[in-house]
Amino acid sequence: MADAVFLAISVLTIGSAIAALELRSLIYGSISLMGTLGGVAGYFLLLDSPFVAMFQIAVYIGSIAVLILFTVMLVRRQLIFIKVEDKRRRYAGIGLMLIMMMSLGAIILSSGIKTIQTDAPPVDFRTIGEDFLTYYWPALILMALILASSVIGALTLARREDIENDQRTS
Amino acid sequence: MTNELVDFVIISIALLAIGIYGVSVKRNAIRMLFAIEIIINAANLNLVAFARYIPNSKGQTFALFSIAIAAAEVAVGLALIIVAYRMYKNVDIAEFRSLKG
Amino acid sequence: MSQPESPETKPVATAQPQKELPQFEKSIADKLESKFSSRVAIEFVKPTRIRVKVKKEDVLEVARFIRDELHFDHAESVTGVDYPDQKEIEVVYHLGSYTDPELSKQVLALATSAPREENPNPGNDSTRLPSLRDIFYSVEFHERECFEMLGVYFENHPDNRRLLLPEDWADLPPMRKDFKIKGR
Amino acid sequence: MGTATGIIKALNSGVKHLAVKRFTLRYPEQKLKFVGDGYQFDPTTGVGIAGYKGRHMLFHDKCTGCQLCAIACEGVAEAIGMVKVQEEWKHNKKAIMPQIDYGKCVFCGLCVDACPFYALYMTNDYELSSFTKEALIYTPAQLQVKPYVQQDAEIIFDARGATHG
Amino acid sequence: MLKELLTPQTANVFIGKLGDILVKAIDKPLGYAINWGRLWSLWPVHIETACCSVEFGAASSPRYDVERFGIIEAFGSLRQCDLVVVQGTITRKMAPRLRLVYDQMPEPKYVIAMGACAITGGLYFDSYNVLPGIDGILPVDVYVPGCPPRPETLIQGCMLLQEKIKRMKAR
Amino acid sequence: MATQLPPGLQLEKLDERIMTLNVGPQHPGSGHMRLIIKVDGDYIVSCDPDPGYVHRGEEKMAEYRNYIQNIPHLERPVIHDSCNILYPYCLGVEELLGLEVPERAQYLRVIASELNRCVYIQYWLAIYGIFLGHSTMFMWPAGDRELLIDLLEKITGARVTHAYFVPGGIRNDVPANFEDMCLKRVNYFEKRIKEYAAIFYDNPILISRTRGAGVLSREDAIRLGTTGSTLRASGVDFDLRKKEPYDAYGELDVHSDVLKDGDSYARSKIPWLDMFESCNIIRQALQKMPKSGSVRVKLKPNPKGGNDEVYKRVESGRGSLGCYIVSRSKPEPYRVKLSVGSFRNLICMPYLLKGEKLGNMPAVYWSLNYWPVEADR
Amino acid sequence: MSAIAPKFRLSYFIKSILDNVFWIVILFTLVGIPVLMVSMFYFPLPVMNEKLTSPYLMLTTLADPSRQIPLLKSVIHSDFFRITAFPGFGFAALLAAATIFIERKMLAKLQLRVGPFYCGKVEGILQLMADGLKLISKEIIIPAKADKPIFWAAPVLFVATAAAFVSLIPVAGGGWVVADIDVGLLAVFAVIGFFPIITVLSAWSANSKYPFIGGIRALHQMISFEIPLILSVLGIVILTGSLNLTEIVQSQIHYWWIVFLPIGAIVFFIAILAELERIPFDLPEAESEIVAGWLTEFSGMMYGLVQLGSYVKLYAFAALFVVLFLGGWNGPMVWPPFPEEIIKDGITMGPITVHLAGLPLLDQQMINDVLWFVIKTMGVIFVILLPRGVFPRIRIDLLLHIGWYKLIGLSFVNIFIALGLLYAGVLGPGGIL
Amino acid sequence: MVGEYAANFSHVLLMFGFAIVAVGPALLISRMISPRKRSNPVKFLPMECGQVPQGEGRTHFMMQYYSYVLMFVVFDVMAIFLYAWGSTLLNLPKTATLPIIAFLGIMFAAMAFALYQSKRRNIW
Ligand code: SF4
Ligand code: SF4
Ligand code: SF4
Repeated sequence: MADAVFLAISVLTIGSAIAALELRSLIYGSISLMGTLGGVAGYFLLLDSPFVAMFQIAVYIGSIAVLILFTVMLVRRQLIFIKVEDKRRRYAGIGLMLIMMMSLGAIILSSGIKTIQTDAPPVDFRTIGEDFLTYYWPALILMALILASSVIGALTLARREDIENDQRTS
Repeated sequence: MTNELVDFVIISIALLAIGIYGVSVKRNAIRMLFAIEIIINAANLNLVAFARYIPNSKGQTFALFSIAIAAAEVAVGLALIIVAYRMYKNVDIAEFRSLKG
Repeated sequence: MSQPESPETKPVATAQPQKELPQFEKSIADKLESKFSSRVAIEFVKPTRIRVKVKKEDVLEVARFIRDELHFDHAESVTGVDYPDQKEIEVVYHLGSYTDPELSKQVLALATSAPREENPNPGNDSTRLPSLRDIFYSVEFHERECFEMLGVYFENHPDNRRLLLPEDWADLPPMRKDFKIKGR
Repeated sequence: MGTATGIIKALNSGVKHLAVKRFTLRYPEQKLKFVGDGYQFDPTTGVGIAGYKGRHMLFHDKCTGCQLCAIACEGVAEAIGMVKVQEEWKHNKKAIMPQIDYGKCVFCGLCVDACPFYALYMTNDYELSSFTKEALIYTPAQLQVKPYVQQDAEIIFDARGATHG
Repeated sequence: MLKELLTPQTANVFIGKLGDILVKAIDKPLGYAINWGRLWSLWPVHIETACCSVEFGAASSPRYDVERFGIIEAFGSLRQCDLVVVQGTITRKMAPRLRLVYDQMPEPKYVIAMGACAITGGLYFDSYNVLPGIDGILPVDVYVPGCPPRPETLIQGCMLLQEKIKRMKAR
Repeated sequence: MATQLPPGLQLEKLDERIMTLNVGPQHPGSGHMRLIIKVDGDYIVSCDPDPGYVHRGEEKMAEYRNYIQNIPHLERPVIHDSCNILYPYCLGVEELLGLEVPERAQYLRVIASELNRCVYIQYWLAIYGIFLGHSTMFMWPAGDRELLIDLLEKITGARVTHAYFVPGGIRNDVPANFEDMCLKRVNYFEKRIKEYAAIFYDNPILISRTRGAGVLSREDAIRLGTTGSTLRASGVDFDLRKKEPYDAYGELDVHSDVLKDGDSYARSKIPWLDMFESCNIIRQALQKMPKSGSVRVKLKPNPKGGNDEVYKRVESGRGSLGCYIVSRSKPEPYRVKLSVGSFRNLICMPYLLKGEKLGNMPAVYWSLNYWPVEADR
Repeated sequence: MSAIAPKFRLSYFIKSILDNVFWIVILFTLVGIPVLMVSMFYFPLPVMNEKLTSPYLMLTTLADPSRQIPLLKSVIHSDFFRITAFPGFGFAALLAAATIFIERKMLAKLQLRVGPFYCGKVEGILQLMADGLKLISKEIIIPAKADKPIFWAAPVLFVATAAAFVSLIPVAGGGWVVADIDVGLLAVFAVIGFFPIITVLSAWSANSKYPFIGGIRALHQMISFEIPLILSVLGIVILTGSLNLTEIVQSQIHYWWIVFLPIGAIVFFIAILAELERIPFDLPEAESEIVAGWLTEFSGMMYGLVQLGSYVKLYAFAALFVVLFLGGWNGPMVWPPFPEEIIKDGITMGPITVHLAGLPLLDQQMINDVLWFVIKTMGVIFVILLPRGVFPRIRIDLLLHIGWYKLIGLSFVNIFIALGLLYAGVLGPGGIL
Repeated sequence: MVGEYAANFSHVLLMFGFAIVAVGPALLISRMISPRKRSNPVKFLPMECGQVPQGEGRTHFMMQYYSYVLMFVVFDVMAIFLYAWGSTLLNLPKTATLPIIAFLGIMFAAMAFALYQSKRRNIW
């Protein structure tokens, strides 16, 4: 059984995840997405990994959510409220979702995962750093490359070429 | 009353399912991005949960990696959306397709 | 206080010609006279001040000559004066010079006049003058002001719009003499 | 490095001024001192006598009701109206005296210049605010009163800055 | 018996009565307190209509320093202000704007007419573009005569306004 | 900068990104006028000044008042520079009526007008400070100008609207210990304005912000017919006190500073340097002034001018200030036109603000030495 | 306008106050005490003198001071007290209020004037109260097309986020912190990340131009300076090997980090100026360009709350600077020790001597710590306030330029200095200091 | 026990909640005691310096500095990653510095490119 905090976080997370996708306004959708991300951070805290939790909040809410909000604000006002989708697709999607939930749930529940229990003390967050720099250092470099290429790619994509330079004195 | 691994896993499955529903149904590029974020979060939750119950730091390490990569992905994704919006004045994927031809 | 009564006369064209005229100013006036002979009227030559009057057809040409040959390079003010008796509105450009140190004292008043309508309809009647904006760039706002204060429309002016008066002003242009302010 | 020194200099200048005396005139307690009793005019020489241009003061024993002040003011602000007074003066046959509306007066002093009989002076009184417009109209009787003012603050300089005292 | 008495309606009535009593008891001191707060914290809106603004600036300069009375100049937005000091001539172009600014300010708000122009039109009594005073468009609380009024006169006007606020109903 | 001025604006293509901002009339960065500014992101695409919120019809009113009664309302456009704005009018009327001003009055006029120039510049500087978000730079100049206002009040009897100059001299003589008082204040004042250097003019943040903002080249400054500090900051040495000395300026040693850059920083520095120059002039004038004598020619009531016209100009706080009077043998002038520096500098505003950053708007706007009330008249 | 009420009389005022007091006493005795009694049966009560207190025993404390003291102590050490009063909200709000007053007076002094003076008789100390009362009694205007829920929530959330930030700051040794977290520093960064979101949301919700531009400016400014802010602290983390703020303070018993890492301190200071939107970085509220920036549409108490939030935030950042660079509460003992007699023999009041066990509610060390902490924080706040009187506002492109080019570079320099100190063996384990 | 750490964090949340509870009523009280006059709709228009507003408040308003927001997302991740390294540095062998130097090198290159791109104002 789970305790009350867990239940509260579950309601928050699942509820705001659904809301993020279903709310009419994109701005409220982004706020709900922030709720989901915060809820997941709460799970991380329950799982004794404060470093990851704080990382999640600082990165996901502190920067990704900001970027999403900002981009949503750039979109025209009418578009924020538009929801284009057809009914059949939607029912199919809900069906797919339910099937996935059922099947995965059945698999997991039958896999003996229920027996896993632990009383071990939580892992110190410093070991994460050690992992990075000793065994997983190629991954670190790879990640640097990914980040670098993403920033380069994003900047190259997002700039606009359609404006002539002479419209503004530089 | 303590939390067990299976609780976390079930939540993670639920998030994954919601995410897949979003990706498959929504036609708004920004909403699809939301759905993808939710899926990534489900994965992270699983990673960290298993890492806690099989005491090991590797799961957290990978969760960090995946969050970082999600950030990179969002940056590129939103840049793409901005470009598309600037071209078509819309954020609807279907519109992109129809306007191209 | 007295009403502005009818017998108004034009400025006395020759202000004390018997006194000896200041040399430098005279030379400028002479230059103008030799170029345009009778088309310009030198109305007076006082120390540091010269006033010439031209017809509205010639004003562009004279102004260009003043700028290029006489080196007056900017307009200090543009004044419209309404003469209901002569049925004309006189517009006076006061021109000065920054570039030529000799001329820095001098102010040349270039006057021209447009016909005056009894029932003005600013912008659509015959009270029109060519705009000097292309020659002296600095007259842009002055001419706009002149337009709304006296109803003189400047042709070729890039934006002859309302400047100072409220947007819903529907009365006569206020600087005309027949626009009476209340109680007087 | 120029930037850093500039910033430090600015900060230093700011901190130094924390020790400079305050310049404030604490108004309701202190009041400024002016030259003389107010602006007057000497018609014989045609030159005014320096002084503050505050609210007017009318000497009933000198005013002849000649209206010159009202005529002078007509082109300025129309603040002066001539009203009947109950008093009887030999030199004031019509028994009219100026009444000044301070809602209109601009304190230019042209009426003082115009009065040929020294009847109109200006005083150092400036505290004229009121709740209503009517209270701003001063009748000849009110104008007769010499304002009581206690004004003695002046600017004083010393090494630590200027202040009022 | 008790159950019958404690229906939601009776409870509502009871609570309402209690609230009334409380409000009445609180009203007066609260009113005094609020008025006290308001009179020491008058924030003038930044609208400069004519030359009197020079003397208004002088009033907030170190020499006269209206901040002593809690009046802070140069406040950004009109949504946070509660005093309109009409600083001089109101022309016909400015009048609708002034009214709009006044309308957009939150209650309670006060008006000081500063300068002869704002009171009666002053020098410009015969000008074609000037309103004869602002009584027609705004309800004025205090008139401050002068052209321009000395900062002292303005401060005196503000003190009169404080006196007036003290006696106003708080709500 | 290109000599060709930017043509009318084609905004249609950009319409979605353009936002229209009203700067004024109720705006902490504007005061008495409105600028209609179109911005694209952080850049100003076009700027359309909309003055006239204080247009009071002074010129029309002047046609209904006689030469003396015109004094109070003609000084109202710039009440903190009221001596200077009356100066050309008085000179003009004197020429029309053929009056000769006594020498002592000439010197006193010079002193009063220089004091008034300092008062004006200090107010201008104060507002410049508040426009740049520097509250101390509002308070210091606004406080220090009170020193001179106090002095002027002792001479003329009013804080700002002095009504001191009249055709034929000045209204009243100065009080007894005037020279002493004046010297002391001017010296202290000079000491005070030197302090502004560290906190304002040498402040690296200010320099980085205003250097290169709104650059007006020498050619453009001449072509646009700018005047005063705007002109002198662009490298044109033109000061009427020097070039066309009026009254006692001929006997005094005037030299005004010129800067080459033509940006906001230079434009804001010129007035500050002017104040030092003014202090110098006042000291010289105090020395050379005749110690006694008449200060006003007696006028007969309701004087009439001839059938003539004059154009007189003086150097005011905002540059050359011309007064054009047409007289038709009446006690009232037929037409009075004030050609004011502010109105002449107004034309720079759309020209300079186009393509600037929004953050530069207050710096450029106020550095043009523009006083809206004067421009509207 | 409102009708003019009868003339103000002091006697009426006093009478109304007495009226109120009467009513309050009546209500308390008739309603309050029974409710208290009843409720005490349901709530767990603290253990006193190794006995579980019963409600009746609790009531005896009203008469016996020696019983009050343990009760007070237990209150002081409860979480509730921490959150509401001492290291938490009350303390921060108090310091924030003091900051506003100091700011106004100091700015006035710098500008050679007086500042608030007449309100509250003595140097205007009640000015803040007057402002607060006025704001709370002012109408709140919600623009017609505004997004109402966000618009209402933004000021409250702003204050709440600032409060959450305060909860991470350790004030004195011995656990005087609301939330003692292992990764405290990271938690600080996580909390800071909420400010730009709230700002930009409130700006968007107002549906007006100036707030929108202001909000976007605020967003750019805050996020640009977050990176230098984060990087400049890394040097300290490298040298202490801890993310816990309390441990970081304890590591500075001998030397403050500002001695070794001055560049980091400068970068951090500039970054907090920008995060706080103080002059010279107050672009989001640049009144001469965009009226009042993102605060333009806030009126009445909403504006007051935003101001409260921003000053609480200012306190929190100043305290963080003290904790990280100025040695937190460390300082020589200046508080005089409590007199021995009081602890041993008790207090003499007239003829009676009362012995109260455990009298000093707070020990000497803790009071000394708090004293030092407050002094240092006030010093830092003073330095944060000072630029307001000295510098003009900067432009946004210059601001971003400073943040991204200068400060990030400098903070990397700082990191390498720290690394060098560590590897050269000057600091760290086995270091010579 | 799983979930020990969460207890500490709950204090932060409690403080957050307490602040809401403490200042929320201020708005309510203000709503209760503030004068509410029925006034014209002009009052609720957006504030626009005394003009009747035209145009929309929320437009497609893109500052020229959007690139900085994009960059922030990436470099914020980098900055916090460095904390994972910094907090463990004392336990690590010295060779462990090398990967982080490579990491920083790559990020510096990316940052240089990004800053160069965002400096070219006229393409944004
Ligand atoms: S001072 Fe001037 S305005 Fe006042 S009453 Fe005299 S003339 Fe009229
Ligand atoms: S005050 Fe002087 S001018 Fe006026 S009516 Fe009396 S005597 Fe005549
Ligand atoms: S009262 Fe005088 S100073 Fe004030 S606005 Fe009118 S004319 Fe100007």
